[in-house]
Amino acid sequence: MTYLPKPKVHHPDLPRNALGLTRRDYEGSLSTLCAGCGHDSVTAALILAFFELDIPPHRVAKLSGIGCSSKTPTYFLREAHGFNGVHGRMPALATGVSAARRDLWLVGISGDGDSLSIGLGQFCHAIRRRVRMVYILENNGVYGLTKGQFSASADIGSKSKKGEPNQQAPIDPVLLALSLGATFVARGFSGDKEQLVPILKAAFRHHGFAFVDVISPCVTFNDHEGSTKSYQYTRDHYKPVVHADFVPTHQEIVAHSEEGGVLDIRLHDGSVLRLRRTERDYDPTSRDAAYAYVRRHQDQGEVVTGILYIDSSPSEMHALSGTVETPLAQIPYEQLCPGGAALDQLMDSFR
Amino acid sequence: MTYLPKPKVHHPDLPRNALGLTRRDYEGSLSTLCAGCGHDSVTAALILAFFELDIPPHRVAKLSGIGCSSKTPTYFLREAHGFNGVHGRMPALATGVSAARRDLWLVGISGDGDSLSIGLGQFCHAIRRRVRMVYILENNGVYGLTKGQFSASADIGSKSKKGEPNQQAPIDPVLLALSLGATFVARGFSGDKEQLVPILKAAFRHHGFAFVDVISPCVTFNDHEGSTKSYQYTRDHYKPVVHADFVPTHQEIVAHSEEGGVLDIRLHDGSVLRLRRTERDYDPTSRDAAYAYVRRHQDQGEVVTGILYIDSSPSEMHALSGTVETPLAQIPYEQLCPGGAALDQLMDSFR
Amino acid sequence: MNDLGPLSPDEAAAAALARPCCGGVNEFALKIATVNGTGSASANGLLMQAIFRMGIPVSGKNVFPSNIQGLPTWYEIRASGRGHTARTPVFDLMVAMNPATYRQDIAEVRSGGYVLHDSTWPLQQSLQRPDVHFLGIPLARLCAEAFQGGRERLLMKNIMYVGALAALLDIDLEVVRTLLGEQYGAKKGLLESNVTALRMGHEYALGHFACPLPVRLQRLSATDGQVLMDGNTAAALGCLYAGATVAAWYPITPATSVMEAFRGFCSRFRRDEQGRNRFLIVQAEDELAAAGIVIGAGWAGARAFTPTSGPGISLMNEFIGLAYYAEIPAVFIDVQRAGPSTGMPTRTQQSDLLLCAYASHGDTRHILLLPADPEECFHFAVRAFDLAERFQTPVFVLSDLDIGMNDWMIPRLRWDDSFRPDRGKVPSAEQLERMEIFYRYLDVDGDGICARTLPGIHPRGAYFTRGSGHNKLGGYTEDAAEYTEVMQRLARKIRGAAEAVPGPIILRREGARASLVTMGGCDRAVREAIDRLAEEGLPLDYMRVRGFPFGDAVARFLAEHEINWVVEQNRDAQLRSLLLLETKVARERLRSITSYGGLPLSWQQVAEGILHDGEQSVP
Amino acid sequence: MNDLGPLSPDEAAAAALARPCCGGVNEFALKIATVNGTGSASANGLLMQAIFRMGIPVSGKNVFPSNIQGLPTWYEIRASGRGHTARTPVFDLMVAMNPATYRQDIAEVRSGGYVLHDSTWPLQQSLQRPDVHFLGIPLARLCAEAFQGGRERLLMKNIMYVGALAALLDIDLEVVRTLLGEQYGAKKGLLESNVTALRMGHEYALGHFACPLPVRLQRLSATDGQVLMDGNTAAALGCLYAGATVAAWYPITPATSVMEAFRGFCSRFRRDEQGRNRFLIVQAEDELAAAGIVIGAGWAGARAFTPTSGPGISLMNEFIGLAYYAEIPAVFIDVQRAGPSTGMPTRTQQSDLLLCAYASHGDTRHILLLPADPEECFHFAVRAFDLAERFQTPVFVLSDLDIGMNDWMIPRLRWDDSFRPDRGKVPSAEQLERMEIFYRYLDVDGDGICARTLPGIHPRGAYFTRGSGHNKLGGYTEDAAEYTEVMQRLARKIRGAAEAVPGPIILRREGARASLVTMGGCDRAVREAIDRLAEEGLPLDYMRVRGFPFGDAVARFLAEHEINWVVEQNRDAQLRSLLLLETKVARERLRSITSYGGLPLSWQQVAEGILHDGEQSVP
Ligand SMILES: Cc1ncc(C[n+]2csc(CCOP(=O)(O)OP(=O)(O)O)c2C)c(N)n1
Ligand SMILES: Cc1ncc(C[n+]2csc(CCOP(=O)(O)OP(=O)(O)O)c2C)c(N)n1
Ligand code: SF4
Ligand code: SF4
Ligand SMILES: [Mg+2]
Ligand SMILES: [Mg+2]
Repeated sequence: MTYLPKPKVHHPDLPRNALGLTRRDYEGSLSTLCAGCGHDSVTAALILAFFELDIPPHRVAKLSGIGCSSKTPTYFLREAHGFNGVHGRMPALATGVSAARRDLWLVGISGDGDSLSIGLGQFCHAIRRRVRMVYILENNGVYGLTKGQFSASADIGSKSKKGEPNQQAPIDPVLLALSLGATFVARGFSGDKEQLVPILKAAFRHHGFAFVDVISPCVTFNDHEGSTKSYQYTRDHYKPVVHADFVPTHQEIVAHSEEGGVLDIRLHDGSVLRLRRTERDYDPTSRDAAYAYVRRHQDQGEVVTGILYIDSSPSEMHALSGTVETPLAQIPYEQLCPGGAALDQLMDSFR
Repeated sequence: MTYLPKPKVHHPDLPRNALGLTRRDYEGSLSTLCAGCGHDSVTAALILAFFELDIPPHRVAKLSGIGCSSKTPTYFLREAHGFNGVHGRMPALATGVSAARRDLWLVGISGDGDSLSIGLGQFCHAIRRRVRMVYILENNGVYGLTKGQFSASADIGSKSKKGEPNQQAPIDPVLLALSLGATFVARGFSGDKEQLVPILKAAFRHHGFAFVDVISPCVTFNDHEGSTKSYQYTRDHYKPVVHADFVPTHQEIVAHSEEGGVLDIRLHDGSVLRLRRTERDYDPTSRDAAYAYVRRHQDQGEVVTGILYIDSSPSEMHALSGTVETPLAQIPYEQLCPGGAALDQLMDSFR
Repeated sequence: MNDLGPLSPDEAAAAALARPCCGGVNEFALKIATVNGTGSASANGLLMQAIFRMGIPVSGKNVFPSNIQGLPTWYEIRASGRGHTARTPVFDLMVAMNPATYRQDIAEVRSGGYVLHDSTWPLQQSLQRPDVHFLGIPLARLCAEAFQGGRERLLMKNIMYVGALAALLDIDLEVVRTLLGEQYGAKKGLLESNVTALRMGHEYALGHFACPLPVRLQRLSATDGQVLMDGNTAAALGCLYAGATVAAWYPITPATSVMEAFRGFCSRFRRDEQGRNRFLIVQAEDELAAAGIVIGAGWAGARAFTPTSGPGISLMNEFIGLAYYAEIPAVFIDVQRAGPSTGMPTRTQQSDLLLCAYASHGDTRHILLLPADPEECFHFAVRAFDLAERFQTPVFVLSDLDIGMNDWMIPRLRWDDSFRPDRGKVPSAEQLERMEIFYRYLDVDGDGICARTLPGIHPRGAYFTRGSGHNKLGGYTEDAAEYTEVMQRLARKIRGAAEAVPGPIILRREGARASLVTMGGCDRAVREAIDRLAEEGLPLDYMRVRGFPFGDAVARFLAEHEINWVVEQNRDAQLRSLLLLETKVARERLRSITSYGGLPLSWQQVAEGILHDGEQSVP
Repeated sequence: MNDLGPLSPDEAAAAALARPCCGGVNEFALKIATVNGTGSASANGLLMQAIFRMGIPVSGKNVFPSNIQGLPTWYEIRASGRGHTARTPVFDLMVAMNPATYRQDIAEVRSGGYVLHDSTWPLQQSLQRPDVHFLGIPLARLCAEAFQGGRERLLMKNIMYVGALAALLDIDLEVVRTLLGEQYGAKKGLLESNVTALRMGHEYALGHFACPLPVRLQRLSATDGQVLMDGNTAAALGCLYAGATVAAWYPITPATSVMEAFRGFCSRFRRDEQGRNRFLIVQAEDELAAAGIVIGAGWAGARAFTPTSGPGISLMNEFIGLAYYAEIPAVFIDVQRAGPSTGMPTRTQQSDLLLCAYASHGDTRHILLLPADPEECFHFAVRAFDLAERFQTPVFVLSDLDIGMNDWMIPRLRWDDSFRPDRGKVPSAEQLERMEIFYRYLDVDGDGICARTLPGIHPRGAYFTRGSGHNKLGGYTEDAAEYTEVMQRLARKIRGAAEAVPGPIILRREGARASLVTMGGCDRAVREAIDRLAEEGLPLDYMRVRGFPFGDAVARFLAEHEINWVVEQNRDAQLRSLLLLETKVARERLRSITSYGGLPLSWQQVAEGILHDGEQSVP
């Protein structure tokens, strides 16, 4: 049976963005996830972020691996190309897409199984390569689609539905990304759209690899008591440290005003990201401070969220490689082929 | 052509260890690496460590991936089983060997290409699983065997032999291991056997996953000026912070004497590891302090070495899994098969 | 087409297909259409088990979506006093519980059949069919009246239709009640609601319909000595009995339940007095690692296995080649699903055959075992470890989703306590002590199999294992002759396994000059097809291959028949290809019948294959 | 064995093999035995190039160890005025520079041949052979006298033996000097030492031996219009000319130099005015990632490729299946080496054929191109991109170490400036704007190929790409009929490629009733065998398949011959298997000749194959 596309109904009263589109224009097919699944909230946040950023849907490429989380690209941006690849290998596909089409907005959706188990190497190397993309890890501590095994992000002692405690140390993707020198590292919670949407908007404005870990509970297999990835647990241990407001290019701002914990960061495209810190001395521009802070609070069982680290003028893959501005896939063949005369000349050096 | 085994000549004057063996008894075939290759020094250090630890050669299993580094298990312990697997997958093989034979000493040898590129996921997960083994990464910043491409541990700006600078951020295996909660993290230098042998001895005594990153220059492809993994560069930026002495079980010691930077750590088997710190307040028992220290000095271009972090009573895979003491491969079949009667009884529940 | 009986094959096939088939007493099929995540699975299982307990052969096929909750799902039950338990696509009764699929479900009932539906809301006019009986029960309303809370109401609807079916099909209510008791024993409240719902459904049906229907049950004793079991559970039991101690895996549908079952059995049968485990299960980070762990453990002397499915096998390719070339035992249980790529993870197929036979780059060739049902899953799992250790090589057990995840009726599994594992040529410390020198890859007795030492046993046993070129002494080599010598021995060794793998099952019919050849889970449908075609006057022989490399018996059988229709569940006729390559049979004798839509095979598909023979072109 | 000519095949083969072959003017082979890492490679290349510049067809085979420094390495040069440039195992002259392999090297010279060695130290008595001429030159001593420093002395020894060989073989010293000038042009000092060493070797030989030897050279003009090039360089050039912009790889012998060459060409020809790159090369973290990057780039509309070897293909299996099923163009250049597993990384083989043809789990089938030499590496690389985009599927170019890393004499590569890439059915924004609705997997014209849109072009082109079940509209499906329909179209699509891949090369001989069938780098040895056997009165036809799926011409050719010996470099007769499976040829017509020790094929091995036909058993 074929999944039904969500009917595209036009509500004349819905607000429109700069492109004249409504939020509905950023939606996709109906979700087939479990009712209440955290991933659906991430989808909703993404739809809002795209809408508010005035991004033309078809200028986005949506990629994912395999898993419940990786199904979500079908649920937003029906007018964008989507690619549901193989398990854990979205980063490689994204690298290829970025290589070919540096002009597209790229969003990759993954799960904790997808990114931290089978795809761990690819995840780390996409960070290293600085592929320009927004990388979202919908983190629920389990393998949802294969029915509830612990993932590599499950905390020690977190209990399975049957009550067995997990024994292995978790991989915290935020710490990992910081360790590997990622230039934008954030964590959100699918239960807090107020925080998540601005994070996503900032991530899309980041001219590099923007990593967003989203705690996104699995209501079916990991939302029970004893789980450290449940809605309840996350709410109880939630520690937002940095809230973000996005100030578009054209708006007047006072750069780097530091009052009241506010920190303004000028981004690559000239726009400004205004960060409001709940802890005044938290420095989201220091990789080491961010790492130490997250570690410290992790040991206290807290889930630190917000834009935790940002390097506002990073270099990305194309800059590092010195590629032309024209997307490689769109260079006319005439500019690619050296031609017969050149070949003939070249032949002389093979005698 | 077949590689020739090193002739086993007996020198009557060579010192003997508690097993009555000489160092020669810990050797293997003649090395086929380039003259001066750092890896050969690591081999030499390993031979000494095994000799001094009085380990019966045939009670060791030596595993490796593929690369010049991964060839080295042939060059020591000719009386031990060796396994030169596939590229980047030694950790999985080691996990299997450990699962089957928890009674063996396990040493895994890898390279920076082997562990940080193709094998990155496996390396990280072996740490997570806490496989009891000594994991040695012979780190030269290049792919030696495939002739000199940058590896993932090459520093930004480090130059290839042809003079091209590396553009991508390095993966520092020490930081990575610390991030992932490894319980023994050390770094050595193949040019400093005085430091390396005690590190290796301590690693073998560690009852868990002991990670030893060894800067091991590739004389053929990465020992030139401009390389940050050359002998010269490493010597110039060398920063040993912790020296180790190993105090066997039977020797009297003053536990945790802290004078003169000395720190005694009692190991799982009752023996004591005496750490002499060059920086008095360096705390090798604090994962976060170690991380911060290494990061700070990394930014200053320094290569911090020594036993950088140790958790002296870790749990390892078998403890976490609650396995019996008898190696699984050696349990008699009679204890494994529930027998016909049990099966018959079981059948009743399938009606 | 040849003339092989009173009727030509296509005539016979056409006649069989044309024969009106409608169910009757102890011969019918029903299908239950629900939504996944609503608890219908256990109700459906209950129904099937009840029929089984009444002594009537039965099978159940779960047709479920690749998601967790909220999508259409189906369960097909076939009861057959004659013992035909293959899937049948002809349904006498449809339990249509999912409005989202009403149209398709109602269309699927045979003419004259029945549709049981929830009449709380009226059925749309356009869904009506004049040739079908609609049996409406206001399930939702009844549940709303009798039970509290959304979840319980949802769950009890399922039990209620079970109750109604019990009345309609004349299922012994006592049997169902007993089953419920066994299931909910301790949980009194639950048991009570279930029994209530069951009774309500039963009474409603009795009160409103002419019960029982012409399609119905009557006690038999045809299930004595039988059990209902799925192949993954059976395979896990096989691994347990074989003495496997190390298991590594990465979750993947439909192989996941092999490890779940293994873990369950180990917790029960593999704990010592202090509660410590005589097993170790590693949930690996991916399939590459799982394969590596199994190979590492096998190298070190443990019996080790990994269950996986197609994508996993693809990922394990490199490691499989290592195990082949370095000669390390390893057992791979491939519970096949519909490929290629992610394909249809919850649909069945037999399409990894060629991949497994020749997995990995370079010249390789692997031992395959092809179980047809859970019974063989059990025995072949045991055999796989023996073969892996005896031949020091990877062995693949090729099961599939249908065998692995559906409950099959099989004889009670039996165990011969005199069984001792064949650990192959592994010299002990004492034997090594007595040897002058040991060479790992020296074939001293000409069977292509060399002695293999385990680490840590004796210094003299030490050798260096490598996936790179080596000579017969175990030394590294790049010499053409030395390399070739080892490669030739390897070919000889694997050829030698042909007579050690389970031989084909051959069934002969008087006068047959053609045959149906098949493998694995096609077995029951093909045998049913043979019965049906025989009834039309077309006698066909039957061969089911059960292992690879093929033994002589396989080749001989093929040569004896003018036509061998090879029936299999993949697009590219992979079994036919393997037979063509690996026996000397003439191409013309091999015809192909394939069905690969992902549902278990039915005899009708076999008959249609014969009917349309020649139209299907094998690529 | 059949009687196909005046002599039976085995008699003809025996006669050919028995014919005394010793070199003469412009017909001889020499082998240089040295130690790797000592600089002999460039000296050996110099020698070969000099012969080439003298107008005499020549080939060089580098037989090197899988390590970096200090192990034995060989270089074989064959000069053949008649144009036979396959490897020959008969050496007229051995330059024995490595005492560690003296014994084996000296043993390899044909009776009556020559051994050039360093006589600084006396040759062990036991190494002497009465039937061979020993030519001793005190190379080490001469170098020690003439040069300073260990490294220079080591290097100059090589040039010195080149000088001596120039005298012995009558190589024009001027040619060598010119070559040195081209090589060291700017580096005056180096040039000087080289010329000195060259002269010293030359003079010593002239002064001490009867120069030239009977095996020697004489200027010809048989290399006009030819170049010396290795296949990896040629493949890289092909990728450049095809317009590939994205390349991803993981280093692996013997494929590494494809990317090195590609990078070099791109730096030269693919920079814009500001020096920015019109290409992007990603050194991936492994082969899985390399495949993914290529597939991602192909999906997004770039021409992308990855060069690799066997282990890489094994690792790419999962991704290959995705590209097949989701229909994404991708080019894989597999420079094959000896498997299985790590195997012999520096030896050649053709053993990835079956793996590539059917790579990945589930039903898959891939387009293969089988170049025989660097010229075809160039053209087939270009063709691979056209086929990949036209058929929207992975395409494999199966080269090997011999073709890829050795220099071959081939005609100058030419380029037709009117060439425009075939990008396949990719609707533009304008076309999409005019469409009412777009469906990704709808076959509107019956060729099995559907329109493919690129991301970011037009909202109407949007579709969802997935490796899971999908129907012809591009929607997700688990429906048997919908799934099957797409799978059937895929089979049809790939079948359609049979006539689009390069057709076989067929050469006929008067009266031939049997043939030699081969692929890839076996070409020259097989053609030499045909010449030699024809001389003995056995006419044989020749077919070299160049693409898969096989077109009609392949099947027709096989059917025309009573015997087709399939000559290939792998153990399991993989090409023969593929022919058996994928054409309708009768099994009996296909015989097998295999050679898989890792060295390039020689005509003698072909003749021996015919002689011993029937003894080799195909598994
Ligand atoms: C190669 C491979 N192995 C295994 C699977 C089975 N599989 C599908 S999704 C999944 C895990 C998904 O977990 P996660 O990424 O955390 O996503 P979630 O469902 O929790 O959102 C697995 C193991 C697969 N599809 N492919
Ligand atoms: C699957 C696979 N890909 C590629 C290779 C080729 N290869 C052999 S060694 C190596 C890199 C070795 O680098 P490293 O691990 O750093 O070892 P080193 O030689 O520097 O000691 C590569 C890429 C291989 N053997 N297998
Ligand atoms: S199983 Fe968990 S992760 Fe998957 S859809 Fe349901 S709630 Fe979400
Ligand atoms: S190439 Fe480098 S790493 Fe390899 S043996 Fe030589 S010096 Fe060592
Ligand atoms: Mg998850
Ligand atoms: Mg290295």
